Amino acid sequence: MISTLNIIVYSLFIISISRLSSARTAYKGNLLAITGMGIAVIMGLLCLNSPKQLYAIITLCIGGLIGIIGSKKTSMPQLPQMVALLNGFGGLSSGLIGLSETFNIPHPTLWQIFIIFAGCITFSGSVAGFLKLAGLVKIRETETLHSVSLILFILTLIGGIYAYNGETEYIIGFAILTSLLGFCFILPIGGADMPIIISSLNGLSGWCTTLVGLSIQNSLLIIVGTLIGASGSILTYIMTKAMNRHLLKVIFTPITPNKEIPSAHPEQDIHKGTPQDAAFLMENAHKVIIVPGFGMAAAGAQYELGNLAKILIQKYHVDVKFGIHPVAGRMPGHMNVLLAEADISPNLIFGIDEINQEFKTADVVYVIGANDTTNPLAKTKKDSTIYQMPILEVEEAKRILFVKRSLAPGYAGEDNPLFYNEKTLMLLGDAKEITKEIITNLESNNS
Amino acid sequence: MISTLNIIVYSLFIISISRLSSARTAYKGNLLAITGMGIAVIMGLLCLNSPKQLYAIITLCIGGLIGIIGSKKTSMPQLPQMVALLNGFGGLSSGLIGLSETFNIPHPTLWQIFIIFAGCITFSGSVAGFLKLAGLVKIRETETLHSVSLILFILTLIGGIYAYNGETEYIIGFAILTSLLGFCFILPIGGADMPIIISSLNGLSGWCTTLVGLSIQNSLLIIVGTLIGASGSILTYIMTKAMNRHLLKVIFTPITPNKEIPSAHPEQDIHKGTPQDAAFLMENAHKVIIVPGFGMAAAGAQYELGNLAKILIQKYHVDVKFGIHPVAGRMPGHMNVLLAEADISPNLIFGIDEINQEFKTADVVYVIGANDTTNPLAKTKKDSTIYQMPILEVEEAKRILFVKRSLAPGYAGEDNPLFYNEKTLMLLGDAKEITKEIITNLESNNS
Amino acid sequence: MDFYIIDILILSCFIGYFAIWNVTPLLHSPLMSVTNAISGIVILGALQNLNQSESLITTTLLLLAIFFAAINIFGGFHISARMLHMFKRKDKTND
Amino acid sequence: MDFYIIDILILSCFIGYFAIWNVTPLLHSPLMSVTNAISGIVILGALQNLNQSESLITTTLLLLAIFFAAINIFGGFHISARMLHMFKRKDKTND
Ligand SMILES: NC(=O)c1ccc[n+]([C@@H]2O[C@H](COP(=O)([O-])OP(=O)(O)OC[C@H]3O[C@@H](n4cnc5c(N)ncnc54)[C@H](OP(=O)(O)O)[C@@H]3O)[C@@H](O)[C@H]2O)c1
Ligand SMILES: NC(=O)c1ccc[n+]([C@@H]2O[C@H](COP(=O)([O-])OP(=O)(O)OC[C@H]3O[C@@H](n4cnc5c(N)ncnc54)[C@H](OP(=O)(O)O)[C@@H]3O)[C@@H](O)[C@H]2O)c1
Repeated sequence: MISTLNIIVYSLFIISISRLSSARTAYKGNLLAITGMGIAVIMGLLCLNSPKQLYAIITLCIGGLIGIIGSKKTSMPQLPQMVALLNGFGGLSSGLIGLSETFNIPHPTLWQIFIIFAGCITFSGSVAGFLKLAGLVKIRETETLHSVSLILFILTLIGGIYAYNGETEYIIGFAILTSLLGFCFILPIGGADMPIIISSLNGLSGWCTTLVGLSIQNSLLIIVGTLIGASGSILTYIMTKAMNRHLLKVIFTPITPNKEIPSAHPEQDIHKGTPQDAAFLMENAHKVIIVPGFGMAAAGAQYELGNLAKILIQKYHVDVKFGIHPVAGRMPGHMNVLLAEADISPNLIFGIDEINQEFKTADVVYVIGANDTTNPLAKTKKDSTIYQMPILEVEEAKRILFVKRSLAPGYAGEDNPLFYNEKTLMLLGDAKEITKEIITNLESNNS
Repeated sequence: MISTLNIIVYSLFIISISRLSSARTAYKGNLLAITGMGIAVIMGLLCLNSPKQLYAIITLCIGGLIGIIGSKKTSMPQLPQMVALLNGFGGLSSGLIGLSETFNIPHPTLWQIFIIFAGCITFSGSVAGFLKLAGLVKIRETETLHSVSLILFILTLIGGIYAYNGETEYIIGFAILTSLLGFCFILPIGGADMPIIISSLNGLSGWCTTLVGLSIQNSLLIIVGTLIGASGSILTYIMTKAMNRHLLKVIFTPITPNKEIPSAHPEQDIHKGTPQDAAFLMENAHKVIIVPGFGMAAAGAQYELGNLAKILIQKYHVDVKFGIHPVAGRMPGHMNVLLAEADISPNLIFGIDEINQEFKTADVVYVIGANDTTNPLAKTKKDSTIYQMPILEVEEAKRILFVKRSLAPGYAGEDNPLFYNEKTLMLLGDAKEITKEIITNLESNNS
Repeated sequence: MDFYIIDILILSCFIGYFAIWNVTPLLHSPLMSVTNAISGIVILGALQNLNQSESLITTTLLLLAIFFAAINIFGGFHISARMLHMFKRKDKTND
Repeated sequence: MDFYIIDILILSCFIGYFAIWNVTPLLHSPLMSVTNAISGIVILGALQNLNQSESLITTTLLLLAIFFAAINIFGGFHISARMLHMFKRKDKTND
């Protein structure tokens, strides 16, 4: 009976993930996964005996409520940190299970040590990721943190050996050490590398589940955990490919952002433009490509962008396309979610390979809050963290409109030569405001 | 050790199948599968003790030699029957294993009964498929065969119960009955439905392997068998979709070909053409779509077709495309293999959905040895076996050139109204000869 | 029996591999949050162990585990649903 | 243990499902002949049983099984290789 339910549950999960192959089927796919989880949780609760059942239900409800409230309060630009945090909770849960298991028996098994290790790393690593993504910490002393990580690593190893020998205190100490290690380990990693870290931690939380499954001999957990572990690992691979980074490089050569570089160029070197100029260029263009980046998300300008596209298409019959870099935004696929939020048709949205063939024929490129993903230094500057990352080749277009608040560099901390390009018009200001003004201009003109 | 090898073997198989996702990686994929099989067979041989090992190796070599010779002698148009036959041997092998197992023990297990059943059905069904595909039998008395099948089915059921009780004679009787059943069952099935039958039998041979695996508790066989079983079943589903047929309908309402129909139309009703006419139409066209069918394969005209395309493209700058129906030919994907044989670029080849949007703008359609896959009756004639099968809409083109030897119907035994269409020019004759003559005409003209 | 578990591990890896390559890059964010929510299935481990738990400390730890897993599950599915709802809507208006 | 086998069965079905939908329709013929050849893995069952076989009749039956499986394997892989070779060549001349 339980075995049949197990099969149903993991089948539902597998089907739900494969439903993500198209936007049309994805929503129902999520419902399938929820159904699966519902079956599993009810199954689990029914096997409990009376008082504990009640406790579990109450805990579950409180946790669930917090989860839902947290999710409701999350705006789409905040998505990445929310996903990181939730991921951390999943890891924490595994870690706690592993920890609790060691209390029942004189000697912990190797599985349990592994669970505690992986769970705590996932937890604290995700929390560190959360803090960085939410912009709550800025790290400058990466060197120091690196040394601390190294010391912690050695301590954790020793702690692990002691913990394996059984004393409860050592096990708790080991858990704490591991958590610190995960935290210090992830904290110095460059912000630009966060998509890679987040997807690895996503995978790791799956592997935690696998380990718990192995430890309690539950094939459902093994299957689902491995599935997620594998999927997270592959997503990591896709991301490292998209950014042309190696996972080991990401971890061991974190970036120290040089916020000073831009001062080398005085502001006079750039051509400043006004929303009027932008509106003029756009309405007379045949083809406009919009390149949104994280700044667009931060400004919450997606609705304005949708309106801009609509008015250009409907009033001025311009051919409008959106070019999305795989790592635009702060997590894989982030920009697509934001554009979906603003009801922008998926037919207008193109990935890097397709859109790079279109820039040549574009009259205007509207780069809004994007920076690293357009930075030509990725092709030339060998010591840059974005070196050899494929970029959106906006330089090929006739004119480039750059919307950002200052000449500050992007996430990767790299100056962008495009700012000083002949073709570029800088529209300094908030992405949302500027786009609004452009729309006002476009609306008032009678063409 | 053996367990690790098992994992390597099935992983290689899975990877090899996923390599079939593109023509570029497929050849190496096959090599991976061969490697996997090599490891498995050597592993199996090494576990044998001395004299038996020798017997096994000798048998293996003889069998292998026959297999390779058989494959070498098979021309590409004969592919379907060869695949059917090989498939049958796979089933026979499972059946023999099941049979041999029952000799060691007083009572056969249910698995063994199933293996014998599935193995024998696969074997004799595939042999029947082979005979039909090779054109070695023509069945008219489908009604009689149906009744025989029914009787055999009841006898097999009873035989199965007796066999389960253990007497060796009954088991052998059961095997023979099952084989007869499979044979009589598949034989009356309409030729046009063969792709569906062949892929189901392909799947069934996989399930046989699974059953053997279950019976001898070997997870490698279980995994590989299920993989093939599932893949064959899905391929069957794809085929039934492509022909708009239901599997049950295929099995229970076989077709009695009415070869008499065409006589209703006298030959005068058609417009006969010559290769000169065809060459003239083609060289003056902007766009020619070539629609090859089984007759092209039977005539071995693929090389001529390749030359035709080449001369039209290079000398006359015609836009040449090939339109391939999913069931064109005699097995799934058959026509693609034949075109590949003639070195025709995959960029020129289009599936049904794509090519159906092109016919409107085509000046000439060259239908060569295809018939059912172009038959508009599929849209209108409710009692036809091809009713609601998606067809290539050649009717939409400006002119249709039809190459076949007579006005006889195709595999499905259905008259084709296109023969009598105003736009159609019938080129009666062998596909290869006619194409050759067209080429001669095209070559001699100086444009 | 251990062999079978290894088989299950390997097969699950392949499924993860195939399933993920099938996912359109358009939906990589929802993918992460769905898999994230699904990994909350670890809650079953906590529930299973809770039954055998006898001391206060293990019960507390397991209830905490349930608590965090619940946040993960409900939060994860809710936020996925929010995202996918937008894609669904978007899809409707254009087809 | 039986439970694990059922899991393995189900997981293999999913893999079959994913793997096959990945295959381009262009290669459906090679797909059939490759899977056909792979199903010859059943030869392992014959080899495994051959070791325990004591009577002449079972040995003969098993050798026959090996014989037919061998035809299937060698024939199947050979003909697949022939087909795929053509596709490889075709691919080269055009890229
Ligand atoms: N996609 C992922 O998975 C992911 C995850 C984590 C990190 N990353 C990294 O993030 C970067 C993404 O590149 P990107 O091009 O999208 O972004 P980016 O390089 O971080 O640039 C964003 C730009 O937007 C501007 N900006 C910020 N707020 C703004 C506002 N309110 N109005 C107007 N402009 C604003 C900023 O310049 P000002 O300060 O001058 O305004 C900044 O230069 C890459 O380095 C990537 O590796 C990606
Ligand atoms: N693809 C598969 O998996 C598969 C497998 C089994 C069956 N089928 C069935 O086969 C049919 C395939 O349709 P199709 O349009 O490809 O073929 P078709 O309908 O069988 O028609 C082939 C035509 O080719 C002509 N022909 C035969 N030999 C010829 C030669 N040497 N020179 C010139 N013409 C010749 C025949 O007419 P004449 O006799 O007048 O020359 C015949 O009408 C469908 O009904 C399909 O369901 C398909």
